[in-house]
Amino acid sequence: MTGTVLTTRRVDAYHALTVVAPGIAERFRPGHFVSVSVGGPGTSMVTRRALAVHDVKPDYGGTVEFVVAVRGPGTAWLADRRARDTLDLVGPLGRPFPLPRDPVNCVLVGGEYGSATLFALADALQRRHCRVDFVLGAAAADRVFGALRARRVGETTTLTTEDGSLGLRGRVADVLPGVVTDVHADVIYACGPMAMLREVTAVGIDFDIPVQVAVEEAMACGIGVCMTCVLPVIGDDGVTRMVRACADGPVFRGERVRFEDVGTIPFDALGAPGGGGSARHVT
Amino acid sequence: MTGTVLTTRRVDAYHALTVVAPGIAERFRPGHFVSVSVGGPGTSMVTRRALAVHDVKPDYGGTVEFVVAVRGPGTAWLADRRARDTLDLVGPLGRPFPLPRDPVNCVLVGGEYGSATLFALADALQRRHCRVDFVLGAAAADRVFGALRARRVGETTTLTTEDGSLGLRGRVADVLPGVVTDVHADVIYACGPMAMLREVTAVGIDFDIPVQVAVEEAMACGIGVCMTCVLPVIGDDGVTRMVRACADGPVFRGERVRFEDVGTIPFDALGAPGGGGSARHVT
Amino acid sequence: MSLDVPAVDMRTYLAHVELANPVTTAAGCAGTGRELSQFFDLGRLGAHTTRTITMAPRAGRPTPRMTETPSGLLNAVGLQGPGIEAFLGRELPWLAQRSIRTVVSIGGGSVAEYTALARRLADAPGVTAIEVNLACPNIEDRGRVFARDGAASAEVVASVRSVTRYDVPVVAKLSPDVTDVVAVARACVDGGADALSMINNPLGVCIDVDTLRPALAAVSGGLSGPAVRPLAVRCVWQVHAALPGVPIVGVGGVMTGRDAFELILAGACAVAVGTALFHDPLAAVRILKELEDALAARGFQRLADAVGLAHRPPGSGSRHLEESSL
Amino acid sequence: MSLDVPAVDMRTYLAHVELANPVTTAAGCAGTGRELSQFFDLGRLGAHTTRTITMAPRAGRPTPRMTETPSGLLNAVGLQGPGIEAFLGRELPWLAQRSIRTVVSIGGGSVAEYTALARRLADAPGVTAIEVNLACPNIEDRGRVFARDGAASAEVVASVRSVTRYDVPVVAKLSPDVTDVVAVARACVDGGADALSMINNPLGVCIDVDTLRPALAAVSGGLSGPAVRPLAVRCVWQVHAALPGVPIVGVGGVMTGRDAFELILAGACAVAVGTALFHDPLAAVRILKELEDALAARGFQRLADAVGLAHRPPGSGSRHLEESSL
Ligand SMILES: Cc1cc2nc3c(=O)[nH]c(=O)nc-3n(C[C@H](O)[C@H](O)[C@H](O)COP(=O)(O)OP(=O)(O)OC[C@H]3O[C@@H](n4cnc5c(N)ncnc54)[C@H](O)[C@@H]3O)c2cc1C
Ligand SMILES: Cc1cc2nc3c(=O)[nH]c(=O)nc-3n(C[C@H](O)[C@H](O)[C@H](O)COP(=O)(O)OP(=O)(O)OC[C@H]3O[C@@H](n4cnc5c(N)ncnc54)[C@H](O)[C@@H]3O)c2cc1C
Ligand SMILES: Cc1cc2nc3c(=O)[nH]c(=O)nc-3n(C[C@H](O)[C@H](O)[C@H](O)COP(=O)(O)O)c2cc1C
Ligand SMILES: Cc1cc2nc3c(=O)[nH]c(=O)nc-3n(C[C@H](O)[C@H](O)[C@H](O)COP(=O)(O)O)c2cc1C
Ligand code: FES
Ligand code: FES
Repeated sequence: MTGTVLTTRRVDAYHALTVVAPGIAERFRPGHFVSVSVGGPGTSMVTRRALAVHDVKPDYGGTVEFVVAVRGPGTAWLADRRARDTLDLVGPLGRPFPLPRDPVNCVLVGGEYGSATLFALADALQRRHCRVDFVLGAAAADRVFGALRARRVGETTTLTTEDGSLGLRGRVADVLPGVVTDVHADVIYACGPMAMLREVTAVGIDFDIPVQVAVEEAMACGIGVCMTCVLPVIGDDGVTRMVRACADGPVFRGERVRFEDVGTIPFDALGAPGGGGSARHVT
Repeated sequence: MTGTVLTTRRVDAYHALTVVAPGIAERFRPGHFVSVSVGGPGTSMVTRRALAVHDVKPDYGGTVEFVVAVRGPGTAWLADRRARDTLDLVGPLGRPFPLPRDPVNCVLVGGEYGSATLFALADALQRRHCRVDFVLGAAAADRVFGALRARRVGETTTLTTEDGSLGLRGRVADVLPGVVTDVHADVIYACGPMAMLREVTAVGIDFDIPVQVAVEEAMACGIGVCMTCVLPVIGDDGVTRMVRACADGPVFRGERVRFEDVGTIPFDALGAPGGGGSARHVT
Repeated sequence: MSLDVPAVDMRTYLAHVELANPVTTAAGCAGTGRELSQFFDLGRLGAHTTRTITMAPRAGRPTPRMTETPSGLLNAVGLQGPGIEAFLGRELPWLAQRSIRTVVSIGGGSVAEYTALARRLADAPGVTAIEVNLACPNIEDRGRVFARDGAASAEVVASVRSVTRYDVPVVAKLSPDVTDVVAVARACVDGGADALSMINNPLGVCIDVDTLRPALAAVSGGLSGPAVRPLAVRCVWQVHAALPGVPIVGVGGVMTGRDAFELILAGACAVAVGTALFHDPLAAVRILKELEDALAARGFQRLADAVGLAHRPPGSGSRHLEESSL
Repeated sequence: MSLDVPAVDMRTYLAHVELANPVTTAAGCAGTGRELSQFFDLGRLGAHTTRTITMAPRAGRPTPRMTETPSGLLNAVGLQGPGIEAFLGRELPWLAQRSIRTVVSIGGGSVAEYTALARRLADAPGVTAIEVNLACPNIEDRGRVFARDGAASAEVVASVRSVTRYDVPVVAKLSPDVTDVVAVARACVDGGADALSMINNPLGVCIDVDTLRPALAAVSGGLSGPAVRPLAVRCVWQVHAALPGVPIVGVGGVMTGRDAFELILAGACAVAVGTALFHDPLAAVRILKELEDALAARGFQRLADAVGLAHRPPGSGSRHLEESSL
């Protein structure tokens, strides 16, 4: 699907792109992502880049907004886009955040550009009369995304930076227990770097409340066919499987994700080398 | 060397780009070419594209103008450039046209965008008080480049198109004998497709006047190191060698180029397989 | 309906099996089929090739499993898959119900394992062909990859052939990382291969210059995408020249109809699309359309007339490929 | 002058020969040296490698000799060159006069021809090393390329070594188009190679879908450029793992200092730049600078400390490369 860039702007360390893409805007649910072709005609980059959808608006039949952090050549190319350029998009992709049926208290935790995905979620939760509180963190002030909007939208917003340049010095997981206690949180939603998701999940486990995490794994296809984006996740049957972040995620129950084992094949995973572990569970 | 695009415009079937490139403008002599990097950052195109220099002007410290015919992905990319874009240029390259010492009568023959290279030459010849007449041809009217300017600059200008849409129906070599006779030509300069150069050279041989041709061969480096752009040319010693169009040319004496054998290794070329021929001439 | 009548007769044959058109998915690049079927009807392709199915479930390699390379992708997935029983229980029936022509790719660590897999497939409905992925380490030969050794490849092929129904072609999938791909191809054909598929990924390594470590957890991986296309076209060219009667599935870096056409002109009668699917979920149908248009634009009425055509310049005999470019 | 003192000690050794830095030109990609010297002082490089010199003058292959491929170049130049006498008469003295470290690449159709070439070079001043281009067809073995056969390669190397001065290293240049590059490397080292250079171009074919003919007159050609870098890094990795003491010149797709760094981390102690020179006449000096900066930025004081570093992750043993990515 081709989308036309409507506007671009710098937001602190990030580049925000608003793209006219009615087909995506229409089917979007919070937590979905989109994959974007990068490099233009004749490029040497053969894989798409995954981007969370930050915002969806009804203008021009439907626009989506992305927030891009420049990491390598693909994101650098995206950051160079200008109004009227076209983008080749596939999406919405992945499984969105599950929403609670009842009006519960939700803490939304975002790290770096991971916060971007939380605002559409906050809207959806508030439409269900959930209470929404934010905890946003990053390495430094210019990398905390969405602080103003969080302040506008959430009941409370707690900010952390590792260098102390904004909010409290430290990491989101340092302040999260206090917030969870204060707001009587029933559920945590989190998006950000894997290390942060691990720590946030640990907090949820401590408080015995569910954590929904949107993970980030290097992806080649985004549609579930290449099997490069896998991580070890424990299934309903107690068996660990290497599941696809793109098609089975990116949202998982935090306590099901074996964060310490990401980047490995746990010995007890289904089909792990040696044929040990849960491989026996299978007929 | 980086040059900034000053202006771009369509000229019939071609795209003209004026680029600020003082370093090239300064050293340019008629017949020189330039090689341009195409595709931009992250491109999959690893070789440069060779372009003749059409015009050189003193503005902004020195500009060069190129005339581009879209053929494949590299020239398509060039045609998409806009003012303020930058181009990565190497040049001037190649050996320029030799200029006569005396004020002689010169017929300048151009095919397709090959005409582009002739106008700077015409200026140089006229500065030496040579008479300049043009014969320009192409497949169709919109592919004849520079007809107006030729009319302004040359004593006479004869145009040919294969479909008869402009000037005389036919090829430049059809009308060239008449022009040579009429203007009492002493020398022919030609630039255009190989088939045209072959025919023009034949006319020169018929009239026993020298022909200087600027050839076009597929080039990977343009600076004489890759050996991909070779064609069989007879040397002063009578030996045929596979010489580089880029570094030994692009300008050659027409009668020295073995046009019928382009795309082959003539059996009597130096070092031809079988070790026959002129290989023996070498000690 | 008449708009659907193709201008060009795109039918092709994998040995005696007719395919409606030459475009298939490449093994391991199209998931279970379900994923792509959200984007288009898989039945429109000549065939769908499964990921390589192994006896036991496999968790594959640790991540990172992929890194981008210039015009390519380096991957080390490690044949992650559910194993043959789950495949027969859940994946093949889904394809069979939809009448999707299915080439089942199989991989094992020994001749016996390949043979056992082929036996399990013998009674399964919906198997159009069996593709023997020879790029698996032979546990009985210190992990040497079967595809690197003509004799070992031939042994696998012969054994698979012997337990497979006569009307199901056995396709041997070859690797380019060999000294003489024609010798391996010939050994496979002599061993009973009805067709050949090439190329599987050449082995590559990338180092991350920031971590100072290999970019992939598995260190080495398979290179795919446009970067390898000239190698694929070369292998197809060489094997078609040596074994002109053997059907070849061309694979490697096909992103457009022109790329598919290149492999066909070199001698492939079918073309598999892999990495392109990662970039464009609709790649296979797009490529089919582009190929048909390219053939029509050049006046071809039948795909079959283009197969291997680049070997026969008008008015001259077929040209031989020299081993060295120098 | 003090600005010229490099932050990083870039010296490297090709066997016992010290080079001021690890960046060289690749054989056949830098002409006679004169062409590039219009753009920069060739003496700034670790060494200049000549095109492959043959006994007799060679006119090379017919045109078209090249075509662009995705992130690559396919070429069939066919060792066009003036022959050894003209090389000794006109090209080598020019380089020697300028004290440009010169690696002379040689190629022949038989062991005897390689040996004769090495003999002619034995008394010539200005030969820093001899690189044996093994990607030449062996006329005594039906045109089979030496590099495809460990024994044939070893024979050439041994014979060249035996007629070459003890202080001139013999470098064997290997092709990736083999089943087991380590076996060929080991044979060459056993035959007396002081160092190895890899990779020469893998063989590829492109078809022009408009003319319906191969894009190159020679049909097949050598693939170079970034597309092949993962193959080059893989070969260097494998051979360095197996023969850690053998100096390796890494070649293949080096366009930037990061690319050179990749080969060095994989085990190369020098890096040759080929196709990049076609795109950027200053590529070799630029890459040298970028490499030095990359090393400095990561706290390296000596290039030598980075050679092969990716094999040794902190706190663990060296990792083995498995033959298959699957
Ligand atoms: C579900 C999801 C949502 C994301 N949302 C955002 C977002 O909103 N904003 C944003 O800036 N970034 C986001 N990312 C990360 C973004 O996809 C990567 O930063 C980007 O792909 C890196 O591309 P590159 O060319 O800059 O880097 P390179 O390192 O050159 O990328 C090379 C290859 O690796 C893949 N890759 C590398 N790192 C990642 C990664 N972290 N995640 C996925 N693929 C990776 C790329 O797709 C590409 O194929 C998201 C990732 C995922 C998985
Ligand atoms: C001395 C010289 C002067 C030229 N001047 C002009 C000019 O003023 N205007 C213009 O439009 N064109 C000119 N050309 C031709 C132009 O260089 C080619 O059309 C262009 O390189 C094709 O690139 P592409 O990407 O469009 O095509 P592709 O076919 O994709 O090119 C692929 C590769 O082949 C090479 N190649 C293919 N055809 C040619 C060719 N005819 N000449 C050189 N290299 C080729 C390219 O450099 C590239 O490496 C000139 C060529 C030469 C040799
Ligand atoms: C991620 C990935 C997984 C693959 N898995 C398999 C596999 O399971 N079996 C197999 O025979 N080939 C496998 N291949 C190889 C492809 O089928 C194909 O031969 C190769 O990638 C070249 O084609 P391409 O360039 O179109 O991808 C895989 C390739 C990729 C990129
Ligand atoms: C046009 C061209 C000519 C080459 N000629 C030779 C040669 O004469 N001898 C040789 O050993 N290698 C030759 N090579 C191979 C290169 O030296 C090098 O090994 C290969 O191209 C990979 O490096 P690159 O990707 O940096 O070009 C040539 C390569 C190219 C592109
Ligand atoms: S990115 Fe391909 S399966 Fe997830
Ligand atoms: S283009 Fe490279 S030598 Fe002429």
